[in-house]
Amino acid sequence: MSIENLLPLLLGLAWLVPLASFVAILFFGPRMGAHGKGAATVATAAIMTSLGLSLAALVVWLGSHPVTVAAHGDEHAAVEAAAPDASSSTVRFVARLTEPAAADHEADSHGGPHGDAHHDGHSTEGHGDGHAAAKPVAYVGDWYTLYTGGSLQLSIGWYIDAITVLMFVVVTFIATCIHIYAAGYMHDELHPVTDGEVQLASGATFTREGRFHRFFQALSLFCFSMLGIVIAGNLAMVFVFWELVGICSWFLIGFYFERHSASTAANKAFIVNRVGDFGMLIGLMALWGGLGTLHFGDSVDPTTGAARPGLFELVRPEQEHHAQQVPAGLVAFSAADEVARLANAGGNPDELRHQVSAAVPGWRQQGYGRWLLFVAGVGIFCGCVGKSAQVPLFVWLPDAMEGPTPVSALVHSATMVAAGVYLVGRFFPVLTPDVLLVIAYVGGMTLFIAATIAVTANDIKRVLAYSTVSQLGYMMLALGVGGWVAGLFHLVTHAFFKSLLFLCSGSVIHACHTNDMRKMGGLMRVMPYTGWTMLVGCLAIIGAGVPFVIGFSGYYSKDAILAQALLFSRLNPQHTILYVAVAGGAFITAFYMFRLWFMTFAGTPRDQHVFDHAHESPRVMTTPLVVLAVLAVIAGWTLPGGFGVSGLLEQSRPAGTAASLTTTDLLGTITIPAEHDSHAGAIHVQATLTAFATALAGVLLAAAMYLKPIVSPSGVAAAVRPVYTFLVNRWYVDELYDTIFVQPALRIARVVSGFDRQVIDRLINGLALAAKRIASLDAWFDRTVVDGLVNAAGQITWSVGLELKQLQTGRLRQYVMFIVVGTVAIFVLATLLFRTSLAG
Amino acid sequence: MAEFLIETIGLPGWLAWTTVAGVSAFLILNLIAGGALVFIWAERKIAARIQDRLGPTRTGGRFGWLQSLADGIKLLAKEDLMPDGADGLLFRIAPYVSFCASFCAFIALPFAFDVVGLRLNVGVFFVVAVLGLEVFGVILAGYASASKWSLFGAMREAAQVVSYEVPLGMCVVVPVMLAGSMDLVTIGEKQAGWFTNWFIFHDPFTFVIFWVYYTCAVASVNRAPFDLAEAESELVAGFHTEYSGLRWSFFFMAEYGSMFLVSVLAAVLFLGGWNGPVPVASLLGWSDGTAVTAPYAVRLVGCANLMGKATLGVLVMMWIRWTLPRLRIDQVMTTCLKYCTPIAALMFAGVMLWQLFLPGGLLPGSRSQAAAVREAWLEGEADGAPVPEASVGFVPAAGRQVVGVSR
Amino acid sequence: MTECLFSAMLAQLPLAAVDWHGLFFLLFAAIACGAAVMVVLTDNVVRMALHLVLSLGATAGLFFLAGSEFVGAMQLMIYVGGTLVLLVFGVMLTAQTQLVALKTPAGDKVLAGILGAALFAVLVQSAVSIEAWRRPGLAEVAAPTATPLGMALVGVRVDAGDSESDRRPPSGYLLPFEIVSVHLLVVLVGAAYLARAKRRRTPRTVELVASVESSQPSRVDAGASESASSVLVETGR
Amino acid sequence: MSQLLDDDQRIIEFDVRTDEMLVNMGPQHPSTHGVLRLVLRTDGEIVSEMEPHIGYLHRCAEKIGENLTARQWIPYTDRMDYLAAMNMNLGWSLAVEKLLRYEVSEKARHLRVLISELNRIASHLVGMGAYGLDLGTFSPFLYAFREREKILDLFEEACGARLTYSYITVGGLTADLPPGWLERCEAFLDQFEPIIREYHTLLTTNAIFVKRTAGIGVLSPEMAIDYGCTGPVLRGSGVDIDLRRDGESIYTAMYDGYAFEVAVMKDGHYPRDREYPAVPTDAVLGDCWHRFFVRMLEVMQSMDLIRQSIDRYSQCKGPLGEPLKLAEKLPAGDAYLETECPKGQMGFYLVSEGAAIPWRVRARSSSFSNLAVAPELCRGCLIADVPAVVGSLDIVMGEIDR
Amino acid sequence: MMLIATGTVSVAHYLVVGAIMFTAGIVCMAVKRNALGVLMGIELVLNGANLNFVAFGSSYLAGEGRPPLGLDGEVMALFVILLAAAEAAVALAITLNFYNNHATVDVDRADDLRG
Repeated sequence: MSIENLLPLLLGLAWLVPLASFVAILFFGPRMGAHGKGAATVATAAIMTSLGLSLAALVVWLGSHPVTVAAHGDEHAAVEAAAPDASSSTVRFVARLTEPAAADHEADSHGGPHGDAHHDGHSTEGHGDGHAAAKPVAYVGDWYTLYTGGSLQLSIGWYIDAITVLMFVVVTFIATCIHIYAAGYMHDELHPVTDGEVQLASGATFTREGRFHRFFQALSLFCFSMLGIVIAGNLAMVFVFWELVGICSWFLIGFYFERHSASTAANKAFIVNRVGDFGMLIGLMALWGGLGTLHFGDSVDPTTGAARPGLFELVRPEQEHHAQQVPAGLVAFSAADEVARLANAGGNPDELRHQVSAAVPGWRQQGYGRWLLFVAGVGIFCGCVGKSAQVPLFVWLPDAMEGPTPVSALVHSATMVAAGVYLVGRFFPVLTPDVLLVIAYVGGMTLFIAATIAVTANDIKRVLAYSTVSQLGYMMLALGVGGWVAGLFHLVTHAFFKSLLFLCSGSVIHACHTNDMRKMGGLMRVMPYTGWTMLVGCLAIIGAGVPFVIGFSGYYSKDAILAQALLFSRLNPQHTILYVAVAGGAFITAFYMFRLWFMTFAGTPRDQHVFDHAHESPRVMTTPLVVLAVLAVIAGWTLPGGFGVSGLLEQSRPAGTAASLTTTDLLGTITIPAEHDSHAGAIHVQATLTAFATALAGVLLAAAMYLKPIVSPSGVAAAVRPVYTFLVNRWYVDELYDTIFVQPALRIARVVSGFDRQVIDRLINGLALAAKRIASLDAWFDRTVVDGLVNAAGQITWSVGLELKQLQTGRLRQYVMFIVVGTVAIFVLATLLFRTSLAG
Repeated sequence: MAEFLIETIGLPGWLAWTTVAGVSAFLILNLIAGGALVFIWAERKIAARIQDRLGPTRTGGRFGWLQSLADGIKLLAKEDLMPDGADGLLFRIAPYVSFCASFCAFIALPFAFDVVGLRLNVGVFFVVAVLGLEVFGVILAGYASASKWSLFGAMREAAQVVSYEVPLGMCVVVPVMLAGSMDLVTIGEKQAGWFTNWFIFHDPFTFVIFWVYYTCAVASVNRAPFDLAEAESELVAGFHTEYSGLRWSFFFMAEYGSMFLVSVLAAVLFLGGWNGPVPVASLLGWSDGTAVTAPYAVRLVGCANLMGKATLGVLVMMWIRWTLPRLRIDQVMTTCLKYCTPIAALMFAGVMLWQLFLPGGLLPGSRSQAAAVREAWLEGEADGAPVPEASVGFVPAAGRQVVGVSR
Repeated sequence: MTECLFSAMLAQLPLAAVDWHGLFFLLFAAIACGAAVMVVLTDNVVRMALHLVLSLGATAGLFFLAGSEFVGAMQLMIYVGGTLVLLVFGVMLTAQTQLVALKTPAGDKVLAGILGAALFAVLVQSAVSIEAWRRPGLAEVAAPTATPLGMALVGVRVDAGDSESDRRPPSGYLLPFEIVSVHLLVVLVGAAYLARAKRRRTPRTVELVASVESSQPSRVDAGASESASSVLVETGR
Repeated sequence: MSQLLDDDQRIIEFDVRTDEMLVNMGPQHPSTHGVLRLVLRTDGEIVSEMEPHIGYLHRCAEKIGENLTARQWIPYTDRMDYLAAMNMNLGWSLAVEKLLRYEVSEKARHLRVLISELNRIASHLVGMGAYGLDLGTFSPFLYAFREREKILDLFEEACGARLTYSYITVGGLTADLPPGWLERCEAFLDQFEPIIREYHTLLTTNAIFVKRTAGIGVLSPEMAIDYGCTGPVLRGSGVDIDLRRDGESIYTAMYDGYAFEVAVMKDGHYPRDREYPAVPTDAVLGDCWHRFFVRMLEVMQSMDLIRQSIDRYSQCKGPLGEPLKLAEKLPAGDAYLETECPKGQMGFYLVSEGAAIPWRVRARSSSFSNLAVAPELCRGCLIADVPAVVGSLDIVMGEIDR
Repeated sequence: MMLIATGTVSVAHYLVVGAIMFTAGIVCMAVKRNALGVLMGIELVLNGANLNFVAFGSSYLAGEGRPPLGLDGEVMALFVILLAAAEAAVALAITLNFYNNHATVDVDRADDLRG
């Protein structure tokens, strides 16, 4: 089987297996072993199967598209890796559907001859920039078309490139670890649970049935949804699974839904996400209205069988060497007035079409459609803001810690928040420099705000939550400044070390039965595995490493971001603030992460009671920790052969983004630097050194405050009391929202309800009274006149019925004869009436 | 053959065709009658050997090889009794209905790749359908005999045969699905080559389903351990209790004819038909048209192959009959409805999935695929005169990715 | 030489002009119609069933002649092999002597005959009134329809033209097919349920059952005593 | 209304109603073991009532016995259970000897054990083979008859007859064994023993056989005792009675010094059940399978007894002893003795007024009582179960009708 | 006989045969008192109709051009056969139920619900 068939099969199965597990647990969950214990086995087996299939897909991918040259380190090599036409091993394969001759039945295979057949068909023609013309390898196709109406085609399809495969592996791997971990963590749910945090009105303790299987059911659905986003071949499918992820998060965050805090947090996450999704819907509509397709890649028209270009092709057409331009559809859409003018001028539709297409380049020059593309990009990004918890919609994420810790780990590392970043990465070709700038600023703000809040938080999970928000800001910023590989690279490495950190914190909470770091300390002695692995996680997240030699995974990804941001700020001096945010964020990150670690594991126990009860977690929980720790170390490495995550990512770099681009647009002149330029020696060295210095400074500060109390934390807090209060209260964002949105809404509601009660209700009561009066009048009329009539009618009907029932003899054979008589009569009548022929 | 008569001897068309029809009918009729004689003799000898006896030894010199013929003559000479109170017309007509059904089914059976009475496009279906008519004669006989034992036998037969047609049909559909045609000749041709091409060895599911088919076939021709309709220890002789002489022998011939029929069907559908385990003919370079005499030799060998396989099937039925006790009627129905039918259904699904997943991969969306099939079909039709065996596999055949048209 | 002469003589025979298709059509049509009429004329239910089999079997032959092999085989398998066996089964289950041949009043027969004749006249008139229908067929041997039929059932129409409107319904007969399948299933379940009747035991048999129930409680039909007079007749039928 | 219907306890559900039929199974029917007529009232395939009609083989044997001397009546006992004529002879002879208070020689005693147990094997072989026939398998029948023929050969050598032996007689046996007979008998036993395993393969453990017999015609011990069932039918229901061990002393004295274990299931186990096939899970104690299996066990048991008796008989020196005179005068009085025959307990009763000819002769037939329970067993079963049940009772019409 | 001589069967021939069967079926339904006889009449009616479908769908019988119904005719015939099987099963069940309750299959006695 060739790769273009094999990959969809493998990944499709990997995607569907969790669904099967979900369905199985849904229907048979309570019957799976005692108290549904088998559900964990089923779900874990499913996700492990997915992992296996994803790994197989990775192997298949690498078999056809080996990562031969390092993306890091050697910039020339990186350039070559990014330019497929220079490296013959990279096959440039675009689904053959683009060929007009796709009507014949061969086209159904969604394959046909291997991509080698028309290898280099465009790039060897010698146009200016070979890099910009490079188009990444992607396999696209549809499994099933749900609906076709007009130009809209909603289908279940796939868009598989290197990052898809990579994300599959990452998601399924982390999900596997978390499944295994959760099987141990959730064992309380196997028995009836007494939830002390729920206050019953009677004052009694609340006891409920265990929901073990339900947890794994939701987890399976979550994995299915996330994988659905990753494999999705069009925006509509993305949106569907986007919402599925949302609902799953609602299930999981609200897992302890009896707790007021949990249900509120779940609702909050859900509602905040809806705000973002509204923006996404706008973006979706803009794209569909203008372009008539939501497919990423090229697809086949369901009715004519002709090829139709996908979004990427429309925005970065191949004949324009993948340079970004506003698609004709959007131009014509926004130039509706002009089109109307042409239409009024007369001419048949064909001519009109011709005229319009001739006029489009001119309109494009006039700037038509630019705003629309901007709106579409920002709209899509709005969805990502919600899902990836960016400013201003980041408030849900810390509250989402109400869910069980494995959920936090999953939500924060591999699935939900990753979805936003992934979508921005996926959608990158369509985003204009303006949008990218917006993204970069939003990311920068997020990174800084979240990091500062994390400094003052005392809840171990909250610290991690804000750190997640902050790291997501990093990724967004990286993408915004053109660091496509850097951002997604950080997404992958972050997935590993953040899930590790969360699982570690879960282990700590499991041991201490509290989230409060102020009660911990010195746990290293009793929880060596957790402690060491968490240390690894902390080192990874701050990007520790020996500069220019080797480092934890975060070292590589963070360096890349830093370098890109630095380059960006060099080229766009007016946006230097972004680089400052990144560098400052790195410092704060190092500080609060080590604050966390020191408070938890180092020093002496602060609460002897907690310490005495602490114990190392069971093997089923520590094993994933160790595995993840190893990956947190090595995920960023590039092997001597050139193999590495970043190299793999480089393969699917969007077409036309390999070169720097300077545009003057809505938000002024922006230069989006080419990513490989950031590997240039000067930039690279400066970035690395900055990263190292900031991280070291942060760690030292943390050590000074919490390991060896040279500087008293409380002293510092007292010194900058207003700032400290501001941070402790999380920049008053929740309060701000409360004031701006919630309270006004409540006030309006109160007014409206008052109006309802005072005016409308009275009006209705009065009406009812009047109606009652009229009714009594009417009743009299009814009883005498109407009833009399009805009774008379009934009497007549009754007596007629008595006569007519003689006809119903109950004799089957008579009825048959009646039918025959009727049939013949109809024939005869028809003949008589219409006089045509006896046949009618 | 008709062409030969027309062109070489110069007979007018209608006479040539009539001659061919006559010859075919004669051959098939004699095949059944002769086969019945041979099989009855074989059954006696086999039963005897199984039971430490010798069986017939004298008639015809040695081995009693003329015993069945002698019995036949005896039956011819016997008085045809009809019970008082029997429904005369139905009583007389019943054996012929049974026999005709069995006989008619032979029309569509291929004995080698072109030795077939009537090559029907829906051959498999026709054979199974006509075979199902045999039960009608049995029911009539049971009813018309005015005997309670006969009635019991007939009722049992009706219930049993109607039930077993379900799993039997399901089993039969599997080779149809694999070959992409209901034409028995096409099905046979698809299994040409080494014995690994036989459908029984196609995949594990077909291997299982062959045995389900065989079980159901044994049941649908009323052989032990499913011979409820004539269970001699319970119903005296079941539906033919009141029959004697020639009429009884017609039932007998119908029974042996059906036995042979289902065995031939098993051979064609699962065991490679006329193709030997080793493709000797093609190894020797005897494929059609290379040598003048080769086709005839190939046909002869094919016939011998098929007969051998079918005979083996019949012999196994005899072996079973003389070894096992009889099931009870409810157990027979249980076997059919609770075991054979679900297993057949599962295996059917299994074969289908095997076909779907192993050679091709997940099938892409169906809409354009349907269009492609249509195009291909129309294209093929435009090529020339319609070909009888043209067929479309609804499931991709091995090695093909998409639904294709096979010819 | 003699052969040629012989064949020349044969060619002179009127038989040479025989159209076999027409002959077989006549044969099958005669059997079908004759047997159908016999169904009406016979009083005995079992014989009616026999005639019906003949009629339906001949109809299958007509289907074959019309080039619809698949439908013909289907007719044989389902109609003759399945439905009619079921019918005969029903006949046997209800085969009491007095029920086998119920007499119909002569008046009914006459009335039905008249009505039937009227209906027949109407039908035949409409059958022959359209000129196009009377035009003899081209009698070209058409391609077998089994495969197109199968394709039609899964949504591929090879017989229709290319235009979009000719391809309606776009999904072929898949949906009707599924509906029919579900319908069949429901019908069979319903029929099985319907045939399992509930009966009231009479007090007398309660005692009888009580004495029996100790050994075989479920199999005994004690309700039979109601019609004991009719069923305990020694003749059985 | 529906509520009413639901509450009415008198409403039952049943399948499609068909007409009830009265069906005669026999007297000319392949599987009624002779001239037995079973009148079945059937509802479809279900037998709602079954009634055996007997008397087609009545020969006034008892009345004839009142006109013959005791020894003269011996040939008539042959024709009662003609499949186990030796045991019939023995029963009558012992009854007369009980009246006469006569004791046979030691050698005759062992020879009687040898001969009667050999005939028990022959009888059970027929029962087993015919049972297979009842269930529709033909071959075991011939396998059984093949072995039975060898036993008949031995009998023929000893007494000249193959079916109606009149060998055991009042006061001993008509003749001593011919030379070399014992060796041939032992040779037979040696070659017969492995063949029993074949029977187990063909029938006892055959899945279809088990399906047809296990759980069918379950006869509870209470019912068996109530109906007076005896022999393997009784032991198949788990009642531990065997007259060879529990009978009257004149009969048990014959088996003095013989070691044997009654073939009956005790505590869920048959004696020495490791040597035999396991009891299938579907089988219920008292069903057809158990009755059949008890017979198979008794074949083994008889072989053991024969081996023991051959030892003892060959150790006995001296003459066999002459039987009593043909017209020996009987003392006044009466005697009744039951012996354990293959089919069950066969009892003979005679009253004498002092003449050589008994005044009254009566026989108590085991098959008669065993058949009497058949209607109970067949009620509600299927038609196909009727031969299975009746066959498992292993009746002989000659004994019932006498 | 004319057919034999001229040798071409037309749609109308089939229609006439169908009409005969149809009429026979109707008359059968009208005159049979046995419920199973009525059932047989229904089968005849369905078959007569089926013949029409097949005749209109047959390309063999059609003159120039496509047959009026084309494949649809055969598909319809198939569905009719299938539904006839279902109908027979239900009708038989009803008949047996009727027989259980009334000990007869005489449709003239099935008039419990008469007016």
